[in-house]
Amino acid sequence: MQNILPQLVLWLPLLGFLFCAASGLVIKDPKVQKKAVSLIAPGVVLLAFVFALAVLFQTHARTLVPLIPGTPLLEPWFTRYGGLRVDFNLVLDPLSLLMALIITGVGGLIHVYAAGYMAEDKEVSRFFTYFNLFVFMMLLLVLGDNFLLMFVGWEGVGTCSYLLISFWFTDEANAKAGNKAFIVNRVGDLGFALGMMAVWSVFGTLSFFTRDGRGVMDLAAHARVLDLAGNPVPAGMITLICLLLLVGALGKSAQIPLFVWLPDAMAGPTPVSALIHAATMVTAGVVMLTRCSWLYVHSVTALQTVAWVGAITALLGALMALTQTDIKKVLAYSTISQLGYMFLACGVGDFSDGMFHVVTHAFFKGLLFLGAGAVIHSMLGQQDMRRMGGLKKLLPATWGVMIVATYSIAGFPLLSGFWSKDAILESASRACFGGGPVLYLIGLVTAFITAFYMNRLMWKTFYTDARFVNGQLPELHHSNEEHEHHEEAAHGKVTNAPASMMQPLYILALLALGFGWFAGPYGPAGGNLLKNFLAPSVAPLSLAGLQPQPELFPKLAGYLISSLAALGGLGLAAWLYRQHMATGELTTDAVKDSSVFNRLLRSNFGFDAVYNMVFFRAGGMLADRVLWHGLEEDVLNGTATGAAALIGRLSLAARKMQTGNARNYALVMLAGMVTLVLGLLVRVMQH
Amino acid sequence: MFAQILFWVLAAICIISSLVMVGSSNPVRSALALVLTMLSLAVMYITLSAQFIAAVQVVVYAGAVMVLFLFVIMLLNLGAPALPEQPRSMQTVLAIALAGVFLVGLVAAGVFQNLPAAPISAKHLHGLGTVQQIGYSLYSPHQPWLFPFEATSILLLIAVVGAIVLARKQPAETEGS
Amino acid sequence: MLDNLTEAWQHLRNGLYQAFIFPEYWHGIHLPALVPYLALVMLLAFTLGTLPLLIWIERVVVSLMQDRSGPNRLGPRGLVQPVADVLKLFFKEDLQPANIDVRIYYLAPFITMFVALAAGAVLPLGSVGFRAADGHLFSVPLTVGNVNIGLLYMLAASSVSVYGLVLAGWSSNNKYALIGGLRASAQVISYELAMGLSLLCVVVLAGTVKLSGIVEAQNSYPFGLHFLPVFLKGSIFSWYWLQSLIVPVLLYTIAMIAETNRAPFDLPEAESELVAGFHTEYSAMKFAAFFAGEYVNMLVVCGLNASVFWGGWLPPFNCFPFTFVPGFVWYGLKVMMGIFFYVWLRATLPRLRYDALMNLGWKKMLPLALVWLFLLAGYSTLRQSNLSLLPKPASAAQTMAGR
Amino acid sequence: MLPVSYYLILSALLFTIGAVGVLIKKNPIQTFMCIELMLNAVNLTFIALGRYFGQMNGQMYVIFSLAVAAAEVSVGLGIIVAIFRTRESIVVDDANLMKS
Amino acid sequence: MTNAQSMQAILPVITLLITGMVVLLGDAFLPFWRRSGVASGSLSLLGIVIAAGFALDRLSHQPTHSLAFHGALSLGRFTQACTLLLLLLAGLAVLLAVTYLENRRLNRGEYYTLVLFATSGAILMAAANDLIVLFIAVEMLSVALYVLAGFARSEPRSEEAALKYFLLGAFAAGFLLYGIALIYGGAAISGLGGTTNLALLHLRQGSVPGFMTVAGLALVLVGLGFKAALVPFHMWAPDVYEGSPTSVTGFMAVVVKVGAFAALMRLFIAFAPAAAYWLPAIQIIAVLTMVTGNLLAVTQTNVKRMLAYSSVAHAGYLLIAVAAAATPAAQPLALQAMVFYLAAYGLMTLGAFAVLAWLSHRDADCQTLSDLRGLVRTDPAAAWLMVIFMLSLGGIPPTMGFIGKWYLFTAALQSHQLWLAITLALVSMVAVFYYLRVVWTLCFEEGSGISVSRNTLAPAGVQISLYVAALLSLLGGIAPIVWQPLMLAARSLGRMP
Repeated sequence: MQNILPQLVLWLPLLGFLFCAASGLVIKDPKVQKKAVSLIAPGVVLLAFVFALAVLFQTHARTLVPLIPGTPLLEPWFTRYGGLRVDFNLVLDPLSLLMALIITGVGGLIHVYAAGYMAEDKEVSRFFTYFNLFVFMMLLLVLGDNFLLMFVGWEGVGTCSYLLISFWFTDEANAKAGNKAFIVNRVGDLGFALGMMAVWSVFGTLSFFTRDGRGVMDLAAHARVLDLAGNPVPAGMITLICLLLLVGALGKSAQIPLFVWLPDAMAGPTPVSALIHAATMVTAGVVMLTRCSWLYVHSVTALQTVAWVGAITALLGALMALTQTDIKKVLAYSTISQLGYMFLACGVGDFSDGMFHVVTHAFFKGLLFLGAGAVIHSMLGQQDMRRMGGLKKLLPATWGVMIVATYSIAGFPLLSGFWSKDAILESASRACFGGGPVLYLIGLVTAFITAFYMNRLMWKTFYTDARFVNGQLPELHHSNEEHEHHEEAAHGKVTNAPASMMQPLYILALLALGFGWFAGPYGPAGGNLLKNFLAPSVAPLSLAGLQPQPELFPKLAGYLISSLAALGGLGLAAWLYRQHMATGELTTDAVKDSSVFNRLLRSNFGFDAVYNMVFFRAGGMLADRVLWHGLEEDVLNGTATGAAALIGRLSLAARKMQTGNARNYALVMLAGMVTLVLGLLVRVMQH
Repeated sequence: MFAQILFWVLAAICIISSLVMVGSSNPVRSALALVLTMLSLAVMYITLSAQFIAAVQVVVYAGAVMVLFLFVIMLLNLGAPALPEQPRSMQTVLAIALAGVFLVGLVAAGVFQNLPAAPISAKHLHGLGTVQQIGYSLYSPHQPWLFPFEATSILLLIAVVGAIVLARKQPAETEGS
Repeated sequence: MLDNLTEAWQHLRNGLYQAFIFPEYWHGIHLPALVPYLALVMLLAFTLGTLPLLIWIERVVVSLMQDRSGPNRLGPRGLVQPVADVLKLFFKEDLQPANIDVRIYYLAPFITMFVALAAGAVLPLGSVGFRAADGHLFSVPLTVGNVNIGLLYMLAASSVSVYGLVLAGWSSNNKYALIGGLRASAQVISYELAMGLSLLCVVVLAGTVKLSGIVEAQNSYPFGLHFLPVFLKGSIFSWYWLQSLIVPVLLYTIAMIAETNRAPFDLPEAESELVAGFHTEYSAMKFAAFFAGEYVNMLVVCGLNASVFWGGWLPPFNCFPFTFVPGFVWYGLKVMMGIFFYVWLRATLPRLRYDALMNLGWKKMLPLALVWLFLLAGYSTLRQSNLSLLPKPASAAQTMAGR
Repeated sequence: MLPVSYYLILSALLFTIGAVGVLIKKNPIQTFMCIELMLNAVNLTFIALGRYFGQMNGQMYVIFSLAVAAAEVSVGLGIIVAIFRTRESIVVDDANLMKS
Repeated sequence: MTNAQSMQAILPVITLLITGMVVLLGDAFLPFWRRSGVASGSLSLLGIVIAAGFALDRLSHQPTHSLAFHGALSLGRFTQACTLLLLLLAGLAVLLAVTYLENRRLNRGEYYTLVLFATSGAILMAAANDLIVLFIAVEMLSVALYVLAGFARSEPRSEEAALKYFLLGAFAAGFLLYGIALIYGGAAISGLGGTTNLALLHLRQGSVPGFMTVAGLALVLVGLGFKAALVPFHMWAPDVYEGSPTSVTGFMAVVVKVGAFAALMRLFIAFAPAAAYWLPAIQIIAVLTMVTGNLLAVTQTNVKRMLAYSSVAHAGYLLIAVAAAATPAAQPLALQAMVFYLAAYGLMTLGAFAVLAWLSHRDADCQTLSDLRGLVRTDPAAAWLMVIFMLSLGGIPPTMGFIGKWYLFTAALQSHQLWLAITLALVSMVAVFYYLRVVWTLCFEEGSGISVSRNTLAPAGVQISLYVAALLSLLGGIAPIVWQPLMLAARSLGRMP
């Protein structure tokens, strides 16, 4: 009986998927079909959420429970060769339950939103087919009790992501974006797969937990890691496994250097961006790290790598978000940056706070995307912030939820983001392997920049003077989200999103406001609710004998500093753009346009000069030239990224050997032969 | 004594004629030099109690293979040395250097000196290399050579079919399809 | 004494005919060791000495057959004519065409002649009887090299003989010569297969490739029928032309003519199209060498024919008076019969077309030879197996044990 | 019999000469002759070793090697004739339609 | 085994040979037969199926003693597994050839004869227990392939491919033979003299090999490495693959590889006691091969050439199995990994070439990337099949290539050859790029590729071949259990008689 509820959580979205996929066959009338799909698809996910809640209250989920033990659905896989047995087992522990709740909860809300958002698209059923499949795969990823099931989910969500990014595949940019995501993710997946193979060859099993304590994590949950046969596992092997798995996480969670796909993935419909590329799928890397925390704590090297990758990603992501003009791109880079925070948390061994940030991030980033979606929806597909502004009057409700989310992500005191981010910063400052202060500083700077660019987004979108005369768009820019039979399009009116789209936003806004407090250190029931809840599934650092460094400064001081950073960033942006607005320059950007800098210089604000020098000239240059154009476009962008370019050059050089002349080939053969024969002879002589 | 002199004479002929073969730019002269090498090798085989092989060497190599070579050279009228060799090209220098290293390496390592002791006696040498022995080895059900022998027949069949496929004028081609 | 006589008589009955029986040692000299030298002298004398005679025979016979007078100026019935021919060839001016490959040009005719002569080295010209110190009789084949790969040696030599023709044609820098040379080599290679296979038929029966062994193997009852009278043992009916059921000897004879490029297979020197073929550009001594090579070649292949199919030195019947004619005389007669056959063909048959020649070689003779080889192999196996009611032929084992 | 190593070194020398020839000859027919020389050198090794061991194996290998060489020759020369027909030149260095 | 039993055990080969001869005679004497390749093709296929039946029969009966013909061949379960694999691949190759030859107007019955003979050569390579038999088998395969490479006689490229392949192949054969000679000299067994019988050589456990043996082993490795296209003996591969007719390339790419690796495996397991000497060489060659093959594949724009380099790279992967087999503990896994990967490699490579063959028409081969542009719109079936094969070659789940890499990787780890495993992982990532570029070209590039004016005479052949290959390589990825009998059979090689 205990097993049925969680199973329902898993299988319901699959049912929804099957229904949506088959709806075209069953229901002939396209309108009825659309209506049915829009009802059923969110319905199953919300129902799943209800069941997940029920599981939460029923079991309190304090213990690790491998579900459905010994259902060898995949038994024929690999068994008999190498003695590996992979069961179709699920694991129900706080981690998976938490993730299930987020996936179904936030996912359900986004489904509801999407029903409104996609209402006018022709292929709603295809959309929801993918969407439901995604939810199922994501649940499989978090609920699976072995690497292989996780990998199936991992691949599944990747596929759905690919399908959804290029949902409007007739546009080549979308198709290319989908392909890019696919290719970059394959690199990561290969790392994951290799890590999985390494796990198999080292431990002889792929299960995380088993009832008899013979899963990988069970085995790793000791001061010394033993394999199934009882032999100690060398530390190097654990590091290798962790690093290979990390490659997978880097790809999925868009960390440096595999982050390039995520900004392009924004080509998909906005609900997709909200659900997949903000709230759930991209956090799969963090979930996996947390799931494997038992292994990671045994390898300081791996932890260190994670932490530094996370910190650098956070900073670079934030810097790159500074200069974006596409509203969704800003959010995309912001997501990369926030994921960096989560990695940072995991890297310093504070996995539960990483998960805390996953949760709060799901709320506020989902909200931001949905709000942005509402804006875009209202602007008839316009995504360029330079063409927005003054929307506050026209879209007050949207503005309201967006401001909550912005302040939350910026770390405005007492909002959700504040609590989770602060917890991460504190842990970072106490990193067990040293370097804590630097990590902390990077985190703090990032927080400041985050606050700045988020408020920049708000200002450019909502505050600066209306570019709309009487609600008319001066020019209508067609983009890929244009809905062909949109009646109002002809009039170019900015319209409010329908209520069904706004409802979910309010709920998310509520969570973005209060969840941090609820789960944070000063929450009800003695505080640290989430941390305590997660404790059984997260490895403590002390397992491997690691101890965090002493605190840099008292807790309250920490709160103060990070509050100041957030407020500073917010304030600076507000101040700057208020100036900006006063000048009447509508289409310029303080960050991008240097004429503004000159103007500011001429206005003789001493602070401006410093600010300009320090921040805009240097930071802007760094952000714009080096990071955006240099790093991303030239080096990392496209399939010929970094190493690929190098490989290409090497390849061209090596091709010169292939002259087409058989005599040269024979010469190479002879050279190889002589080397081989003499080399072997020398080797024999040595013995 | 006689055997020694014979060996050195034959070895000298072999080496010189093979060098002529490699050095000559005239294919016909190369071919003749190779025939000479093969014939002197055949004589050497007789001294190594391999009379049958010696005869076969002459029949197959000198009599068939090399004649075929000459035949093709003449058929394609390649006799004239139209191809100036570049004696000092990188390819040549490297080739000779590598081959020299190989040979010196093999000899210096003592590859040819440290042989396992051989169970040699008059009993072993009796009838070695006669036609009867060859026949016995090839066809005896107690020797492993029956199968390779049959396999060579297939190999030769492949070669015959292949040569015909490659060299025969195709009716389809002449039709100009 | 009586024993010796009896033994000698038995020896005769066993078919090893000896006109003279020598002691094994004569003043300390091991006489059998001298036999090869004797053979060498005889061979050279016979081949080189009869060359002018052969030329004369050819002319006379052809003229007789064609009902014309033939040579009749020098000597009685033109008998001195060959001498004059030879003198002419010796003293003629040695012309050297332009743009030839000089070394190869000069080498080619001598390759032909040398190889042809060398091939004769393994032919058993006869058999010499010796009495050992302990009184038992044994015979030594009269051959330069009584090697145990005799037949293979012949094949090897004949395959090498192609070089003379090919190189002559190529080095002359003349397209007629080149085509003649190529034709010659193609022809020789093609017919070598049928020739080899027909010889293998005999090897299957004799169980040895040693030429003297093959001759000795023919000294048995026809088809192993032991009940036949003794005079038939080793007689004309037990020779392999009949025992191999006639076909191989026909094949061999045709192939041998083609191998030596004689009419009607003298395509390489077809005057109407190729002037004189590969030796178009040759004159004087070098031409003489070709000429001599051709005749020596004919002698050698006829010698092989006689040894393998016609009983070698064996008399046609194992009885008086045949047995009292020395073996090498019989052998010489058989060879001369072959030469006569050559001339006969030349006088009567027209030249084949080239494709007909190739057709004959590849599509008719080769398959027939193969089939016959299989047939004889089966027949031989049948006779050796215990299931057979037929008497056993001389198998390899018996031959070896007998020696 | 002389020491077997004499024969082995002689054959190694011939093999090497053949290998060098393969690398430096431009005419594929000559290249091919060099390959034949290599095979002949190996045959000498086989026979010398077989004689040294006093067993037939060495000679059996040579028989097979001969058959293989004959097969290779017929096909190889067929290829050379065919390529001559299509392009009227057989220089190895000219055969480089396909590269890098 | 007595000779009679031995004959029974090689019935698959005998069947192939007889079929080949029948096809040859039919083509020569029956005019109706000559008109299309269907008769020859289907007869060849029939022969292959019968041969496979015999092989299956052998596989299901555990033979007590596997040495046949007094040690000339080893016909154990490993051999039968390789035989079955080769027959499967040859069958697919025959199927695709029927269509391709028809399209290209190359139809001649000798093609099938040569394919059948070459296949039997490859089978004998896998079966050879005596090095001289191995040599003959290699030559049976090679000589047939030289001819097949030049089968399109009117095309200079085809002829050039044949010439290059032939000259270099004969050169390599010289090394192989010399190596055999040296092994023969170095391996004197007391009372017997020299031998090249692997089973006899295997008995000499623990003894230090002499210089001569080691030099011979190196030379044999050169000879076989040429066939398997290992670096630096790989340089013929791209040119020959590009120039040969596509159906030949497909056949050559897979069948030679199977034969060569089976032989390499058998050879080095026989010499496993001396692994200390040769293992580093194998490791270095493996790394070189993996790196070079992948590196050079990256910038190719000709798909056939790219696949040639890819096959070089895969040879490097497969060499990992040979290296792993040196460790006794990892030997069964290595053997199983090799056979499985060979199957995976064979199916996907043959499939990729089959797609190219399918798209080739009378005047031109389909071979450059631009020929494939936007194929997903003009010919979705071919495009999607190509996608499957590319993904499989890239080792992306859920395909057979992924599972195969899995096995190789774990084999390398089990034999504690971490560097090989890491190299495998790294180069696999590089490989993904160029395979996916093909996918990209197929699906996303604008413009029209090769004009598919398909001759509809015999498209069924290549289609069956393609679908079978795709199905099997997907099935192998989802449920590797279907290959279990083969893998279990392969594991038996370690237990030499």
